[in-house]
Amino acid sequence: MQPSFTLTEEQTALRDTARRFLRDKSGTEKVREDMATASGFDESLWKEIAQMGWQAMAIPEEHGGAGYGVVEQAILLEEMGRFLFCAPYLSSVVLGATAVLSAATDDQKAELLPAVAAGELRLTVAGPLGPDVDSSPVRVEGGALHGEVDTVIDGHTADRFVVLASGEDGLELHLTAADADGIETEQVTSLDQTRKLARVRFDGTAAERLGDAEAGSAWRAAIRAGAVALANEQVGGAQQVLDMAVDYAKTRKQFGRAIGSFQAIKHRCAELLVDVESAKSTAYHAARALAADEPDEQDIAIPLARSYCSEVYERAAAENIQIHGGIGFTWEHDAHLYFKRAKSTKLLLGDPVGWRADLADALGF
Amino acid sequence: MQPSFTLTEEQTALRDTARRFLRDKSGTEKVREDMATASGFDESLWKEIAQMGWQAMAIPEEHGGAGYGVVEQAILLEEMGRFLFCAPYLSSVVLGATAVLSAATDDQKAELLPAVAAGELRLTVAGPLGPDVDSSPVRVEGGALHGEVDTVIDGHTADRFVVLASGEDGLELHLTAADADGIETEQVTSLDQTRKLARVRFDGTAAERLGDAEAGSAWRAAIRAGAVALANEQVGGAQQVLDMAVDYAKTRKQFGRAIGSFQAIKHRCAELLVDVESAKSTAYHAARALAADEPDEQDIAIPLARSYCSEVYERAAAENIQIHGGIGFTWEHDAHLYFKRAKSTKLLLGDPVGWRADLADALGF
Amino acid sequence: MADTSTDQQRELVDERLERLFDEHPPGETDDQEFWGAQYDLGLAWVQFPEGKGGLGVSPRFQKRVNDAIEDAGGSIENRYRNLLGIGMGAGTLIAHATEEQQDRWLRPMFTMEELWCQLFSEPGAGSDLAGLATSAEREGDEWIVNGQKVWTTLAHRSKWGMIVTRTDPDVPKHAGLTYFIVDMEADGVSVRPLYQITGEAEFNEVYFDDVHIPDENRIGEVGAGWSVAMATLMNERVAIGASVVPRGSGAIGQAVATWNERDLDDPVKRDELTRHWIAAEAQRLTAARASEARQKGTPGPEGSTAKLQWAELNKAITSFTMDLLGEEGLLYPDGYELVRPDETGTRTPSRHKAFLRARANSIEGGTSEIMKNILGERVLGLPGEPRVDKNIPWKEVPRS
Amino acid sequence: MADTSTDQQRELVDERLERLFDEHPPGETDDQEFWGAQYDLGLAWVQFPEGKGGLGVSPRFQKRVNDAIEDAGGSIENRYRNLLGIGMGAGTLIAHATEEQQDRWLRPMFTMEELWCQLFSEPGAGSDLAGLATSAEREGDEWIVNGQKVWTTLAHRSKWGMIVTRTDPDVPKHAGLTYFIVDMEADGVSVRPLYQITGEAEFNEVYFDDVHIPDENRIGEVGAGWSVAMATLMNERVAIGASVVPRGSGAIGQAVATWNERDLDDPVKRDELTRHWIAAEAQRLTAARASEARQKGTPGPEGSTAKLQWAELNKAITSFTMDLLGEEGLLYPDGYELVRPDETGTRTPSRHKAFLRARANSIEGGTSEIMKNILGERVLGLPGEPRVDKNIPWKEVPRS
Repeated sequence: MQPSFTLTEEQTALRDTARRFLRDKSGTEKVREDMATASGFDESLWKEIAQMGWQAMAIPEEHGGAGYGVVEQAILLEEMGRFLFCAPYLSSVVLGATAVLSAATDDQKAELLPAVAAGELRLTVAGPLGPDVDSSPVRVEGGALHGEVDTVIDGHTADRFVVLASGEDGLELHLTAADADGIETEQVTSLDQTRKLARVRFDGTAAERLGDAEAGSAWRAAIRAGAVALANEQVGGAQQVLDMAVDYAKTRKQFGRAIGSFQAIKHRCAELLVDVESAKSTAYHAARALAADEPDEQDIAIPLARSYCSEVYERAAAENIQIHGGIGFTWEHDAHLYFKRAKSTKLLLGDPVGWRADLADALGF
Repeated sequence: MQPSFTLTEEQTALRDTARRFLRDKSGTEKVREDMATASGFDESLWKEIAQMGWQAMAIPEEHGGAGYGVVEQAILLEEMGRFLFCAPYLSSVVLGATAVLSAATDDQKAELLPAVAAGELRLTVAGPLGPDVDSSPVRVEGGALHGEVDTVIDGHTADRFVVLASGEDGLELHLTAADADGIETEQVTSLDQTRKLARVRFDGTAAERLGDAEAGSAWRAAIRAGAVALANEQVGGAQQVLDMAVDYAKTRKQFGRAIGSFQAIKHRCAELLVDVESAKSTAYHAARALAADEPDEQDIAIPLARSYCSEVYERAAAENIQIHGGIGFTWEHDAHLYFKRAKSTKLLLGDPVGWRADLADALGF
Repeated sequence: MADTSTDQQRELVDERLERLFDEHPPGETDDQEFWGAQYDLGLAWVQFPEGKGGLGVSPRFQKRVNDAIEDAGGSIENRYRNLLGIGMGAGTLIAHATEEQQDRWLRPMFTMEELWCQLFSEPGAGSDLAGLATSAEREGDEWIVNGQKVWTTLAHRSKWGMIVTRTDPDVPKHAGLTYFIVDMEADGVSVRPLYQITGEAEFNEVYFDDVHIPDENRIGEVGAGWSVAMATLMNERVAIGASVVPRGSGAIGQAVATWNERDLDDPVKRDELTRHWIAAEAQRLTAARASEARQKGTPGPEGSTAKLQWAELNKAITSFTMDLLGEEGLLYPDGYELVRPDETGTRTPSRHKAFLRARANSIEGGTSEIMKNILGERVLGLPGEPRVDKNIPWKEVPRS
Repeated sequence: MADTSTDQQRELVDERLERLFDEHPPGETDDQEFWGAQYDLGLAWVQFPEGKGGLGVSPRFQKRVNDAIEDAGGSIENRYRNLLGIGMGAGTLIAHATEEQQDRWLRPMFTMEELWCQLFSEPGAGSDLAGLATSAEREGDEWIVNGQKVWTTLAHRSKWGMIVTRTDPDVPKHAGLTYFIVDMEADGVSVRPLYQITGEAEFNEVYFDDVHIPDENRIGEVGAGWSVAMATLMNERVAIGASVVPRGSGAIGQAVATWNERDLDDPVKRDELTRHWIAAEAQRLTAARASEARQKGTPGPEGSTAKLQWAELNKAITSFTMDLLGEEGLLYPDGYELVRPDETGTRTPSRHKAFLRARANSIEGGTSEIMKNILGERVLGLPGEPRVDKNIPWKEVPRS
């Protein structure tokens, strides 16, 4: 697949609109406010972005979506990453919707996807969040779910769970309402306060099977869509911390000079620039590979972007603290919010070592 | 084992003498002269160091040695590494003599070791040069050797080969003269011209068995002694390239300033200083663990030093070229001699990944 | 006393220890009384002169004293809980203060009757400490202090603060500084907690608004504050990283424990764990080697090597431990409620908090960048940068 | 012509290609004649003006031309074998030379009748190129040149050299430079091979001893040599690293081939191989992205990004390949006999030689340190270092 990166005019406008919107509506004070709430996000903002069609972006038109694609969604996610936008977007619109799209019957899709696209229904997925899954801590017996999932993104605010469960003949996907009998949801403190997590226990919960195929490939599709989403989110964050570091290096003076005039700082910023630009190339390319429905290229582009962007963002966010010095270690400065986001995003949906092993397999090493 | 590093007065004097001797007798011009010869070393210098007792250093007195130990030998090796001294010391005095000491009968020791200690006989070892060996490309059948060893250090100038061979009941060590019938020795061009290598083919070569025990542990003892020797050699070389880089950074001016005043250079030198100092600590500690005959500590200290010093020397030698800029890339400058020594020493007797795996085993990871 | 042999020194220390334990049985004696007796017997800082909490012997006997006290069931908690005073301030007082000042401050410092804090850094003076702006102006026998300090540990519980101030803005920056001991309970001193990324406030911001300090609290000459401050900082850098810890302790211990507890077996991560173990052990052996070489007790540049290496390792290893935790690393079990602990840091923090806390290691007590300057210039002898702030009055140097 | 649409430009190029192939069938035509015709048809550098070997169209059509020629069995060897001229010199001439100069030099450069070399670096002027010392003094209509240049590729086979000289030592260093084209066969020019660590002499040292250059060979104004030289260097940096190569080619291709041929399976090295593959692919995608963005053909700062990244990757990957070779990496199958090759480097070197040769990648054409300065200052807008060599006459700047 020939790489190609140029944005259409429409895509450029989408990016600019998203950036302006998030800068206005999800600035640092607002993020700190939202992250301190139990739900972790602002319902009214969620509705506003629904009006702009963000949740609908990559859902096909026949299912009530906007009929754009993954590239447009990736543009939004990059901006969300840049502003640490607090919303259950990844869990519902990326992971949940992809699982439904890949596995559900037409009736189920008709029931769920238009509501997800409209921002009226929030899904999340419950199961092992990694690229290579062959079992689940949840088992299904006689149509009821049993077991516990430690990490469910936005599990405390989702309306429905898409649950990966081990059945008699292999993996199955099931749908259950969050308020069904036999579900216990406990919010846990996440390292990254801008993305909330919950532990969910199923104890004989009645559930509806999603589609009837073996669910491994649908789950894999969801995780891979999530990986592309996170890679794009990560490069948004990485660019933001680079900008923060460079701005500070220009204005902070020590020894009578801007600290950015010292090579110790300047060269570090230059290295980060190279890293961030490279990470962007991989994230954009992965989004295009996913959008183009090129499975062979996806096998390469997705693990590539996912592992590379994780490491670049982690490094950039850490360097940003170091370049800021003491102030970067304070609660009041935003550097830590990005640092925690970077670390926890690296650990979410499989860490770089695992993704690299997948890539090595794809390349025949 | 409590770490301890202080040198006795005698050891300090030994180091100073060795350094002076090598600076006078094995300066860069002499090294370039010797490395351009087929043998790769100077017989008369070899006799001079024999008169100073260098070959005898770690061989026990009862076998004609000087009765000092591995710590003293390591002091010499560090200085040899610093000056890229061209001599078959590692092959004969470290690898060969250790194999004989560990495996041979008393009669064999009496025949071989006094001559090795006096510098009159040169041994080398032929077999797989790694820490974990369970077979050999040479097999022994009816007392005769068959097979080929690609990498024999100083194989073209040794008088006798200590050969690891696969026999019916496992590994055996055999001794054969270099000029015996059925031996073909072919010198190969080595990346590091200051350490010569040969390929040796055995084709029904008559050989004398060394001792009668399974030879794996004797071979392992030789490789480990070699690893400690190389680690100490490496820190000598690493210190030398650091010194070269720092000296150049002080005198070379660009933009009207010594280049060492730029943080890009200064901080790199500082990082190398930390690395080299740390590498020294591990190399010295490994020598002491070996000298103290503490097997458990050796299992940790040897792979630790061997893997760490390899990486530090490689990095330091590469940085030295970079800090020198163009001149460091020329044949006439010594930087490349160290760079090649560093890379090839890393690949000799097992690379860092393998030694780290050994260490991980020893630590129970 | 300074040239008694090692054996004689050891005998002296042991004899004093015996007296201490006889007269003030550890465990049965109140801590404060015990520490007072320890001070009086010269076992507080054995290398200090007699009468000032010491015996004039080699500093390495302090470990012998501390171990003996702990073995006997006594407490050496004061060393941790009044770290800024006992670990860094005391050495400064011995080197630069008058006899009267030493007699006034050392004993209650050691007994913990009076806690100490350090007031060096400012919002505008971090790496460039000598650029600090807090002013002290003379009025008769007093100095009037105005300005703001940051990164002050335990400021809210301290009685005394070591403060560096600018007493002359018209001379180049290093020349215009003066060092004082300020009463933290004086009028005009206000302390505000400074929350850090862990959610804790180990540190404070301290504001000085026309605070009066008597001239008798001045340490060293007027204008000599820089060299006094350097003595304090050298003690600090040696304290960080230069101590010889047991093999496999600290951050690498947490990483290994995580590996073992969770029965991990990925070969790539195993190699990475081994790399970290090697780096930690190499640092440990180097600290041991430096400590053997450093018989005299004068902190030298080795302090900067160890501090630099330790800081970078600690960041790398605590981060790797989070990677080993996998999804568990997504959590923050400590919780983010903003709290103000009563001690410096936590001695055995959770893996998660250790990870966050470690970010400051390469900043506090001198950034890694400054450490590399020191190593490059003072140890390797490389030339300094061209200075734009040299030989010009402090007040004319660009600042932010 | 410059504002014809893309389609029209493509049509024009294709039509000229058709004529070229019709009138000078590749494979049947002598290379020199073919290249001459290619020049005359405007297919040498398509972005150049008509009459100067170009058509005034977008530079990206050059790839179309080159591919078509190769597909048709023609040769584009001149681009490699006269790289300094065709790749770097020509652009400089177009930007800074007179019409007469362009007409004199461009065609025989393209046909390889005259090879070109570059005479910029000196033993005392590497990263600090503007500090160079080779002098040119005016005598009537001539300039007399004295000094030494280094790192000159193919100097011994070249007819023309692009040389930067100091024509005024009494002004600050950038202001006193002048750029000439020097006849390498002139009296007083002597060339000595400079052997490098591979044992090859790709480069030369060139000595100038009272060499006369006519003033008509001056490129640009007297004192304007720096900006002319910068044009040449920008072309060089773009040439290195910025081209979009096929996935898995170059150094990473050798690493992967080594892995596959030897049936390696160590999981730790497998992960390392994958890391290198990822870095190479990320660099490749970034070069593609930059090339898409760079529609205009004016080399910008992306050149520095790509060059920096490529150099560091190439060093790392060729070194890793040696590690994969294991004991085979102890050998040097190429042999160390000192030789002087007839081309720039070797296009497909052995793994061992590639490893050694790569050491220069982060030095030649601007060190990685200089590239980082450029990225930091020109792209990110960070302030420069305090300059000790600014606004003072060149002759007073400390040198070594």
